[in-house]
Amino acid sequence: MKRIGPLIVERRLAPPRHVVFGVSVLAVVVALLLAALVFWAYGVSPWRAYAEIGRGTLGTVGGLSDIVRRAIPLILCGVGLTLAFRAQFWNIGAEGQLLAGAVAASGVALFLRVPDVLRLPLVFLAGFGAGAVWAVIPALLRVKLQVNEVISTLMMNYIMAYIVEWLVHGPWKGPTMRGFAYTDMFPVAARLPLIAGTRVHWPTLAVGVAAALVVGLILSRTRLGYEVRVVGQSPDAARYAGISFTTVLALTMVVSGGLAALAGVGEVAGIHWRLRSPSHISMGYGYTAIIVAWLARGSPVAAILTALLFGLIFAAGDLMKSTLGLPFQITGVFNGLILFSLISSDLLMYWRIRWGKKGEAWT
Amino acid sequence: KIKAGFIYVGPIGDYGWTHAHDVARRIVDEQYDWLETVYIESVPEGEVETYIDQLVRQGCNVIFTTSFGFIDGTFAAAQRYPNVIFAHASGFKRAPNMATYMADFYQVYYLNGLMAGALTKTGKIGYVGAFPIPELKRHISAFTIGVREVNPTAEVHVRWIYEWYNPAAAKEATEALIAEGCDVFAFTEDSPTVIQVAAERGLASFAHYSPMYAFAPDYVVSGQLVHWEVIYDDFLVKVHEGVYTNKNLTHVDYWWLLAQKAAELGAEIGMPVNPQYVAPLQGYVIDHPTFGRISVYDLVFVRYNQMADPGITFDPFEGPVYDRKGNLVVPAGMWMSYDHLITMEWAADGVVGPWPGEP
Amino acid sequence: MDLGWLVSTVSRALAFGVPLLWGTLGEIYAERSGVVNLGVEGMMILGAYAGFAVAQTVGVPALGLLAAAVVGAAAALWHAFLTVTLRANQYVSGLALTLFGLGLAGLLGRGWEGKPLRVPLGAITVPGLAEIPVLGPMLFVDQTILTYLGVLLAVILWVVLFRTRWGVVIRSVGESPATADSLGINVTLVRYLCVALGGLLAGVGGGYLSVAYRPSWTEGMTAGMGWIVIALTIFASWDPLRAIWGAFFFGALYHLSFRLQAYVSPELLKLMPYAFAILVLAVSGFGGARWRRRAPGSLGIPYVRGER
Amino acid sequence: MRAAAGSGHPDGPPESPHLIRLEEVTKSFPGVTANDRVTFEVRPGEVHALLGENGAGKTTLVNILYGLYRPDSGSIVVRGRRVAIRSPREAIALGVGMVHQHFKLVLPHTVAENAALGLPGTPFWAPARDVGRRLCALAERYGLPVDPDRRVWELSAGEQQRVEILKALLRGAQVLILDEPTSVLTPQETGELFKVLSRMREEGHGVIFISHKLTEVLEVADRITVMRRGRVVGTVAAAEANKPMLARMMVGREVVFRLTKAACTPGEAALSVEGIHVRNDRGLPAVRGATFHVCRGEIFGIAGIAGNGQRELVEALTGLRRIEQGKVRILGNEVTNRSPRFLADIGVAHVPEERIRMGIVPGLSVEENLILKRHHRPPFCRAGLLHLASVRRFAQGVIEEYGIVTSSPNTPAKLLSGGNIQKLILARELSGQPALVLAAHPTYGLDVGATEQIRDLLLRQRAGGAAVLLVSEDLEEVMELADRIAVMFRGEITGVVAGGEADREEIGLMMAGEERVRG
Ligand SMILES: Nc1ncnc2c1ncn2[C@@H]1O[C@H](COP(=O)(O)OP(=O)(O)OP(=O)(O)O)[C@@H](O)[C@H]1O
Ligand SMILES: Nc1ncnc2c1ncn2[C@@H]1O[C@H](COP(=O)(O)OP(=O)(O)OP(=O)(O)O)[C@@H](O)[C@H]1O
Ligand SMILES: [Mg+2]
Ligand SMILES: [Mg+2]
Repeated sequence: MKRIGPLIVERRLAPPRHVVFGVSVLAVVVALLLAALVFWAYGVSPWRAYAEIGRGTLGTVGGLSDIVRRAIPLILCGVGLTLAFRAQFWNIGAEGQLLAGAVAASGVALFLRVPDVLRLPLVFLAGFGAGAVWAVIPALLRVKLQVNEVISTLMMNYIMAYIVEWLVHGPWKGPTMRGFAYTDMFPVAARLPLIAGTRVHWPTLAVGVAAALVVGLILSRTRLGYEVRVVGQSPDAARYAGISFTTVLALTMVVSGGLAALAGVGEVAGIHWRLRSPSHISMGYGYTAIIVAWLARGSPVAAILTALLFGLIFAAGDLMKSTLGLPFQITGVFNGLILFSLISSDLLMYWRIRWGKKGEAWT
Repeated sequence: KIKAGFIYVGPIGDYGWTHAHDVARRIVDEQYDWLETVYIESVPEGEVETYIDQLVRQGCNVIFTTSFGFIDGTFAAAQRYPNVIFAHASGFKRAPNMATYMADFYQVYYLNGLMAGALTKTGKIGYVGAFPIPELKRHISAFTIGVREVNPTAEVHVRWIYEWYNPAAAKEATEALIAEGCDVFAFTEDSPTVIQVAAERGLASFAHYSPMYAFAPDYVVSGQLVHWEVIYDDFLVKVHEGVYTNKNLTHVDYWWLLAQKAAELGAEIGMPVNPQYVAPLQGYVIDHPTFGRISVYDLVFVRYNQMADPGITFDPFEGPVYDRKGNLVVPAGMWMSYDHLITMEWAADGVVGPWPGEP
Repeated sequence: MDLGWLVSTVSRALAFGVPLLWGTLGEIYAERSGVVNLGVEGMMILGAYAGFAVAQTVGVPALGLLAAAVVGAAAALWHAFLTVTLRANQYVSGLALTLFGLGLAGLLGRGWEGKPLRVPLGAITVPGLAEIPVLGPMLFVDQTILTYLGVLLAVILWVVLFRTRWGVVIRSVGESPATADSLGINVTLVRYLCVALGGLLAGVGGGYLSVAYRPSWTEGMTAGMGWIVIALTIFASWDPLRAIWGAFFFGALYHLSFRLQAYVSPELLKLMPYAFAILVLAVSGFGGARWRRRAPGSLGIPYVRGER
Repeated sequence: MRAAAGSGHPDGPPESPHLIRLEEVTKSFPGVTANDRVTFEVRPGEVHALLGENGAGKTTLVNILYGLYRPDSGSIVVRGRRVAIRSPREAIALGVGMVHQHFKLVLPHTVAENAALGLPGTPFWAPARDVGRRLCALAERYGLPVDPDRRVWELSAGEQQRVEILKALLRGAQVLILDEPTSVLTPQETGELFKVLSRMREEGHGVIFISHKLTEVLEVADRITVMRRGRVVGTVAAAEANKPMLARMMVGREVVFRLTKAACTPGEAALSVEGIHVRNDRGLPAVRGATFHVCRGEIFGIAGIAGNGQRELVEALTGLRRIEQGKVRILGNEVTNRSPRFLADIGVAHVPEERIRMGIVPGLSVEENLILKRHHRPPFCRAGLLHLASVRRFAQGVIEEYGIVTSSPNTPAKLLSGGNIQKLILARELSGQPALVLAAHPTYGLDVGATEQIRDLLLRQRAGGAAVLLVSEDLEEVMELADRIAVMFRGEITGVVAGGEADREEIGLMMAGEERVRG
């Protein structure tokens, strides 16, 4: 507790939801002010910059749909990560799990001979399964061999990226692609329907939103969610209570990895209609989702909001380099500023400022 | 009045592919006052449609997309915007309002190969390639055919870095080739790394794509330079004059080479061969089946003229050509068809190293 | 297989391992004090940019490296401010630093693109030692001074960490900041210094790339090395001496991925270092060496005095 | 009052009778005022005990003295000079040393490294070697043997505490604060500690001694200050105090020291252990062929110095540790190496030794903690879904029944005081009518009121027909509660004696491995 003039600043134990939201919005505003300086330094009026960005993102159907389209993989990965982070499992591997999903989806879409009606469901199923398998490996390595999951998941991102690279350069290279490293296009039956006039593949979006709600329920209302929280908070208490580490972490990662993989399914079946180089399938969605999940503070439903925020940030970045003609690196600086601002605001939420009453303590 | 938008895959400062397109854009922009140009750099391949949308919104009526990976997005956008004219570099999908264009260097690589064959002491020439795709395979085979023409036992050792742009990988690939005994270098990759690394060891090399003479004035022998501006100039003037419309581009496919001046020999504009290497090349004299005793220096220019002449009288892939497995791929006296050239997968005799997708 | 193979592989491993070694040594110190910094990539690229810009302007490569060190340390101090003072999440702050660093360096470096460095930091030949057959060409030619300084530094940092008063303080702060605090150690200061040292060394590692390894500036020239550094830190189990072997081993693997391209699929070779890192950690999980190989006790956890 | 106890001592500066004095110190945490205008002083050559219930504010007070917390108001006077103690460094410089309630040691480091940390005047190079030497010399002087090269995590709690005291002495502490130092010690170790304290008193040091054990306080202290809910209730000279009086001051009501214990009517054997062998964390044999049985309606006490295999024994019996050899039967089931969940499900309750680390999930709410171990069974969980209403209903009932002090069932468990955390664990473990209760150090660190309540709870279990296995280092507690007492030494049961006829001295000798009895 500290007294500054008539004001008293004191710590609080858990910030209420509206404070978290309010402080986060404040942080974004501060970041926008800082970014305004950068725009100004590059000879673009900040007013014009924000007006253009506002118009181009929120002001048009095309802009809005772009935000949503970018948010879809972020929602799916982010929701999965909130679950893993609740179990204190630092899954940095959403990117690799996403790619695993893309690979399995492409395999089913291109090579499996099944009736057309079954193709899309199988694409989703295979994608989920592949991501789950890819994500369970680090969970088992951690439980059985004490391998740090930050490293194993990070390394497995690279491994999966090279597997994709190998597939598109080697066995899966499309005969119709004149030797370039792309698979052939998916058959029409394996492509996701889009909201007309946009590139929003709505089935994936629906799955993402549903996943957020379901994972939210799992965490608060189910035995698995309870066990996840126990494991995350106190591994020793979990052991004491007879909760199986192996089972809980494995299930957590099946869901976390599977959801990330569905993001990959959405990208290949909804946007590209083929498997291509990893850096083109995902624009770092798996990494961005770490920040999405962290900002959501462990709440899968809040992850929908933070994912949309990052969809907006991505879209704003596009406009900076196209409409405003700024060098594209500005987007990195801009994103960095917003992030820095958001994370520095974290501490602020734990302090409360109020008027002091007479005779209250001084320091 | 034409507003042309350019969509680049890399940063304009990459000193390779995108840089060259941007130089060309600026040249044509300055040339004509009816022309206004805008560009967007570093566009991820899967995101091209979003950026096309934005360019169209800004009022662009001609849009160039300059990477093969933009193929699907550009084609889709061409359907959605039938009134906008599109041109896609290095692709093969065309539409009434979508043309394709490409400036290619395989002829220049062949000329580089002639010089490389003359300069190698160890008989091993190193080649760092970005990706094993037909474009690079064509370059390497043409280069190797040139090498073998003047030095029938020399080998071209190939390493792939699987990236258009990764200086560290390019450096280690070059070092690996040096360790294997290569002493002359060529490459297809978007940085001057190979030249720098070779120069550190005092080894000769050939530049690729951009003027790179400055990186190693004592060691860059020659190279290839691109002039996208001749294609952009031709295309935009024809659009301006109404020759090209959004209805008649289905068969418009530029495949421009030395003869159209889309490619140039040299590491610096206007300098086909580094003067420091003129003497050694003139000193390397061979018995040529067609030209008899001739110095490599002279041979280079004889061949250059044959290919740069509007009525082209020579092609590097003039039959008989055998691949490295001994199959006859071009019968005697024949030239390769355009389709064969752009889908080429085999490796010419003399190529050593991994060759994914080799038939 | 002849000796030439071995010579060139070791020689390249040393040259390519240098930025990894410097970066890893820095990250080891940061993590030993309890702070994870995933911003290594960002600090390295800023170092690479600053190194080139200054070396090009002044014409003295050593000054370029100095600038790289300063800029790397400055970036790290920012991370320290966020994570130690403001107690922000260390993983997220590090990711943000990487994002920001890549963007800022790219932005500032636009004008330097495509120009060779006027005076690069040259390779040296160690007099005398270079004459030794096999070992001479393997270890003592074609390396810059930073190779040897890096190894020397690793030894010094090991001694400091395990044989001096400072080392006791740093390790204690990383293991149990509450204990260190209760004995009058300024936990905040120690963490700031260690994180700053981490950034300083990562900056030099980046500077090496643009001033010595490939003397020119190109955007994104660190190409993921920062992430390998993170892996190496764990790989070396937070031990500066083991970082030497780790960095050069990764260097060798990277070089070999080009040497062996003719025999093994290149994608397979390129994923080797990553698979290897996991494998080594997994194998060490079998042994009973858990106490020795485990992470500093308070790694990733901000310290608040009196927190329950 | 023995007001003159210290002032006559030659070392004490004549102008100020106290070494250190806190005046009107107030400190608040969110929701509580931990110290409310507290005035407290220590004179040279005195042991000043600080008594109070759990959460009374004792630790907070000494933390302020040690610079870990800053008081909201009030002042500190050291040897007549007003000072601000902003950090432990400043406290150390003023001659304050502290042994914390929860030890502040770097577990993976050696004893010498721990002692060297932050110690002024250590050499830059190889500080551990030099400090190790000084440590040995000091250890000799005070009779506190330690091995400077051992790693701290390998040491027993008593040994760790020795290291803590030596650390403080090495820093030249004039005032030594000991926050509940004896709760982890065996009677012998406590005796040794008291010798050290007398030694310090003779040398003119001041000691602040916090404890819940009234007998010890009366034995060692010169003056006693009692706190309740953040305020000082009073300061008395030890010579004029007695147990009931102190207890009344602490709790604010009369405390009964005689528990009503019905006669033992043992039923069939609920737990029988046959020659089990268990290894410790380091892979060394920790339990070697223990054999015993516990009957329903009986409290079976296990006494022994910490580190003689009690912890491993309990862990083995609850499925947390592998049994290498031997057999365990519970309620007629062969349960050797069955999972913790299986054992919990058949009615084995476990009050773990490490209550914060293992007994609760600190970040989860009180109600969520109350269903731990039963969260997977009806009525709390049906078909994988938690039934929140029954959880709430259950929690409210139990909180009331066991008198757990918490602002709401939603409060995170970590915010409870130590005594309430222990009550929470007991409530959870005992509310399911277990057939077998394994209780390890159930009253460790608890104040008299809470201790009384928890002992009573255990006796009620016994009366209800449960078998109770009580592991405790507090010999008094074991003697008071247990019907039969087994002594463990080096992993073996060295003897079993009946509770009524047990002789303190004899058990003490058995704990030290001097004597064996077969009962
Ligand atoms: N926080 C932790 N991090 C890593 N490993 C842990 C952690 N806590 C416990 N472990 C270890 O993980 C292993 C498995 O844990 P647990 O006993 O929960 O698994 P289990 O479900 O019994 O496994 P299984 O049924 O496959 O035998 C044990 O060796 C345990 O010591
Ligand atoms: N860091 C903290 N944050 C919030 N509350 C605290 C903190 N430290 C202590 N408290 C609260 O202050 C009060 C006094 O706690 P303190 O630890 O001083 O009690 P104590 O007398 O030492 O009790 P015990 O005998 O259990 O050790 C308690 O209500 C406790 O919950
Ligand atoms: Mg307490
Ligand atoms: Mg206390």
